[in-house]
Amino acid sequence: MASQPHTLQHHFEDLEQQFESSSLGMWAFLVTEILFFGGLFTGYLVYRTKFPEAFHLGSSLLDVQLGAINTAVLICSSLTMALAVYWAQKGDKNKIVLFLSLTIVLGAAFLGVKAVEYSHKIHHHLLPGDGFTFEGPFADQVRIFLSFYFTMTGMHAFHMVIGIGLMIYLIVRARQGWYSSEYNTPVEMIGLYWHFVDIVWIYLFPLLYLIGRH
Amino acid sequence: MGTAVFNPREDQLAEHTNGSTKNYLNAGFSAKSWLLTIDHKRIAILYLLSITFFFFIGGIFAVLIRLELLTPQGDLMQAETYNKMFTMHGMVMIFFFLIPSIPAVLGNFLIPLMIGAKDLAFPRLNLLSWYIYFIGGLFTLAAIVFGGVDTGWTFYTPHSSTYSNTNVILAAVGVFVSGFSSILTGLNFLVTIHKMRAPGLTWFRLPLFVWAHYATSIIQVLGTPVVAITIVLVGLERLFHIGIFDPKLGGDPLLFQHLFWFYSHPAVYIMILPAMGVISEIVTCFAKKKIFGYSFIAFSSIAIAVLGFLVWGHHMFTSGQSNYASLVFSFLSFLVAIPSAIKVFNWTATLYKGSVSYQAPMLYAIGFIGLFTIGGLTGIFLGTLAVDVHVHDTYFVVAHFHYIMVGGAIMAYLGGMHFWWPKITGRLYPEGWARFSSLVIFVGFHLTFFPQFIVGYLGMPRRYHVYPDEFQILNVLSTAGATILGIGYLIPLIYFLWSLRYGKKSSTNPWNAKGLEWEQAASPPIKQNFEVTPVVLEDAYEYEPKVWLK
Amino acid sequence: MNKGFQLFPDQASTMAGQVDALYFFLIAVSVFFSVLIFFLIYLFAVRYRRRSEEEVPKEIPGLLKLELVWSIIPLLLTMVAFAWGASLYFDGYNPPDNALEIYVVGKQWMWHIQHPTGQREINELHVPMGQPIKLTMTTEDVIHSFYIPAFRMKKDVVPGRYTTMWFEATKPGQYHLFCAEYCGTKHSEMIGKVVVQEPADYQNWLSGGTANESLEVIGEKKFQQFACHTCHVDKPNARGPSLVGVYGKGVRLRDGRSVIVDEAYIRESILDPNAKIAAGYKPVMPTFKGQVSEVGILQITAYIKSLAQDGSN
Amino acid sequence: MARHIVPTRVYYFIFIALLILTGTTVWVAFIDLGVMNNVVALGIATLKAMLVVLYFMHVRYSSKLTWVYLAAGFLFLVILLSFTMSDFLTRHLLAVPQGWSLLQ
Repeated sequence: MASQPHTLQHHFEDLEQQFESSSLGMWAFLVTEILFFGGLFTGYLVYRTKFPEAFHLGSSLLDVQLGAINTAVLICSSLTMALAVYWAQKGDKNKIVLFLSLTIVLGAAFLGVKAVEYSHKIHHHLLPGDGFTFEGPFADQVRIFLSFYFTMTGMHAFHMVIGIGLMIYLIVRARQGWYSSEYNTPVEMIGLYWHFVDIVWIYLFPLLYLIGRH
Repeated sequence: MGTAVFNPREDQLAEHTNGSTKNYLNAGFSAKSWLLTIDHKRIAILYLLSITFFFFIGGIFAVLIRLELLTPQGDLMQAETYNKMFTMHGMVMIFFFLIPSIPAVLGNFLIPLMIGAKDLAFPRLNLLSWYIYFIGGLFTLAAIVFGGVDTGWTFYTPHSSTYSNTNVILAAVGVFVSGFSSILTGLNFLVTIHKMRAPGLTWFRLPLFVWAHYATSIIQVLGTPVVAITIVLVGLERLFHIGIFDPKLGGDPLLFQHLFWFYSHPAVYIMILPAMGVISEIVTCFAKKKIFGYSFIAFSSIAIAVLGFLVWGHHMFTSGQSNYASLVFSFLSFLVAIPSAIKVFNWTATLYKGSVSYQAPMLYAIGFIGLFTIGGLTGIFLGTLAVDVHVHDTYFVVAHFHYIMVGGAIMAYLGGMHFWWPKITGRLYPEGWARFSSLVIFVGFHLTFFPQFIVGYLGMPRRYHVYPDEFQILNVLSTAGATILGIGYLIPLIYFLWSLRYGKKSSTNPWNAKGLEWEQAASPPIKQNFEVTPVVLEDAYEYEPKVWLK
Repeated sequence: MNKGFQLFPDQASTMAGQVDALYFFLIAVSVFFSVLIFFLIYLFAVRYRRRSEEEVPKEIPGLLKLELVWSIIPLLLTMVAFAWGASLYFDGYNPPDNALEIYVVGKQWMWHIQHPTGQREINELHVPMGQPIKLTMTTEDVIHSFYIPAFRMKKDVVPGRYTTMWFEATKPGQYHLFCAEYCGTKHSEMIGKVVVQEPADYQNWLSGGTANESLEVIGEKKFQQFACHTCHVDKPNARGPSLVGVYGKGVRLRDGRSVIVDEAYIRESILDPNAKIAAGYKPVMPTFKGQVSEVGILQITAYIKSLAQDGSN
Repeated sequence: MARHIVPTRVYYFIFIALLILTGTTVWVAFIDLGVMNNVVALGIATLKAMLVVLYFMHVRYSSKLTWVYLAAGFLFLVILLSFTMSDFLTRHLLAVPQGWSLLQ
């Protein structure tokens, strides 16, 4: 360890304490994230209860196929992330880089599909705002549905962009040989973050894409 | 820890305290050594400077508000200006002074010292928190400089989201950003208290100050993100008319109030719980006696933090929310009163058969108990449904929350500053002036805010720029009191600064207090806090030496 | 409005005395606990003041019984306050059936008040003494709050929906009317007065003044003006459902649910006709959002209500 | 450090399960089950989330404290949801509970 002074910070007694602290800190952070998205879920629940038909109508404007593909893409990226953490625990530098790169590619693919979906909506004037038009009943309520759609998926996509940025950092550090079987905390922590982002999508998908399909 | 006689490191400590060796203050003098420090003690000083700045900004707004209300007519300023004044007063005081005050200054400085750690768990994150706070502050200052905001600190929709034509976005960004500072500080404390305690320091040996901060951190971590996303939605509503809060587009304005108060009610406990922690430390020290009902005080902090999340609807009894929801929220609001009562009774009982000395921190603490008791009891009025219908949004509410947040939190903050000033700076403040200022603040406070209970029950609504003539007498009293209060707050500022240069040098433990920060750390502490990691062998506040140590 | 200095506000409604009684109970409890704590602190601080630096007081271990006592007694007292306050609250927000209905529309920064007999007032509300009055309120813009301190009554006025409150005045006189929810620049000037009159004086006031048409007559004109009558006629095969006799009754909707026809449903159907369509009809009605004001909606509602009472058009 | 390293086959197994559950939830969405559609959709989502949390995020092998933090997060989310809904769901009921006259 002496060759890697950056691994144990000055104020910790040992690596065990440092890892446990980081892990607890990450979980506390994920708890705040639960509540952050929780505010949006609360708003969604209120309006879905108030305007069930409009929400069904709004949901039918979304593309289930693209949504389902994206769900699968994100699950794949969670797998590759889990494997990156696994190889970090084993201390295999090349495999860490490989699986992190795969995760980034899958994350970028997800964002690409999302961009396609957004551009369709914007093209059809379905972006809430001054240019919003919806020919059909419940125009206002459908707007509220789409507002939730854009805010929730937008927040989710924003978290993914941050996650990708963090993974690029990890790759740089991994190539410099920072991570070993003794010290791999950052990989594990960012892994937790990425899985959390996946979980948010696991809920967003049925709540936004799959209501009133029958 | 043992008694002073048995402390093997006493000589060493005295050496540090006499300034012959390095401490955290003289460890470096460059701007960089302060602005890029990761030492929790230096970061606490950074916070101290910035919150003092914001306290006086907020104070200037308060003075202008009180001057305007001296007469029933709006003769000092325009209605628009007045509305901006109370908005900025609330926003600056709550988000940039009260919420960071005790946690970010005293908590930051003391928690590692109290638990025998070298630093917080995440020192870099701690520094980042200060920068985030600072950036949030800059946005808020920008909102002030570019013409102010007039939404009230509560940002109620649809006024804030659609109708107001002031700098809502800038102010919202300021609050949003500073919220993350609060979250990260809370997160840092949680992990530190869990993982960084010295050997032997079990949960039930922790000082109550640490328990109180643990409870506070729970609220910061769980509550703040909700208000963050709510403010984002207000911003989106303003920019893109997304309809979520706009009734003209089918939205329900009460949803905003639910989301806002889910955080902003517990936020009151972010301000008062650390204050209670400070009082627990001071009372036990100046009664020279172990605190009465340690575990009840510890658990009541946690109970307040948890129950505090179940009562937000009591801000909405007249809002048009369901009467059934009001019923439930009212019931739960009464439950949260009990843990506060437990604390007050236990502090009082600690004095019984103690050895009570009246140094300035104790006077502030007793002042706190007095003001908090009144503030807490008037909270019962507001939780009572039918009475709240009458007094909601009147000066009764204004008086109530100032008794808690100014009478309570600031009194405790100042008490804590006096108590730990020797530890923070290595200097003693002038005792006579400190006692005098505590008295001035106590008197000025009552004169300012007690009349507001009366004028509130008479029906004077809050946020009124002009008001009916018959309320004038009480408003004049209030303004007179505010003058005294303002002077009371200036006195400590002056003598604290004076003492930095001319104050007597403090010994390691000027109060003969118990606790690692007093017994095992120099005044001011060395950079890494302790020479050796302390080992804790006894409970907190063992003022009576145990037989086996004699 | 008593202009002199006072410590307690006028009591001018049936609710005022009851709220004050509860208020005095709470003051008594508060004074008791404040005095108790202040006295004990004073007593202990003096009696056990530090006499020498060397003295070491004996530790007093925690006492579960004592902790329970000072938890449970305050809890019981607060439960009294809870039950008492809740009971009054439900009384205060539950109008009696015989209440006279008056409509209030808030607007930055004035109160617009409409009596069922057609009188309109700005920032003034005339009411008879001894008669329960129910206010049905909404606003054109932001949230306001209708507050009459002398009646101990307040209710927020929320855009996009109706809220209600009621009171029964007990003392003739003039009382403050305040907007209690911050509503923008001239919030503090959104004030007015409530004039409580003896029933006879109130009748005089009603018959005096400008010749007003009653609310339902104005509403009927609006009904024609917006061409509502072309579809909503009391004939078979009309494009819209007949509105005769529907007010206060249940109606089945297309999707199988049913609603009660009340002010809120009528308002919604005018502004968002497709939200809840009656069974057997098509979504063909256009929205009147932006064309009809909140006041106009209340007038049309009054007309529809009158159709329920007459039973004929 | 003696931390538990989850063998890769567990990850692959969970991965397959997640994909199957995603397929199922899409398939079920197109069958009319009335209110049960919502229950099933959220049930499957929760099952998926649990698999991710327990295995990908190693919570199954983590300390009690991690469980407590996670549980607290969800508990307070439930508080936020349920107390807010307590207003919206009961607003249109009677203004007064039947037989409410405690102190009259």
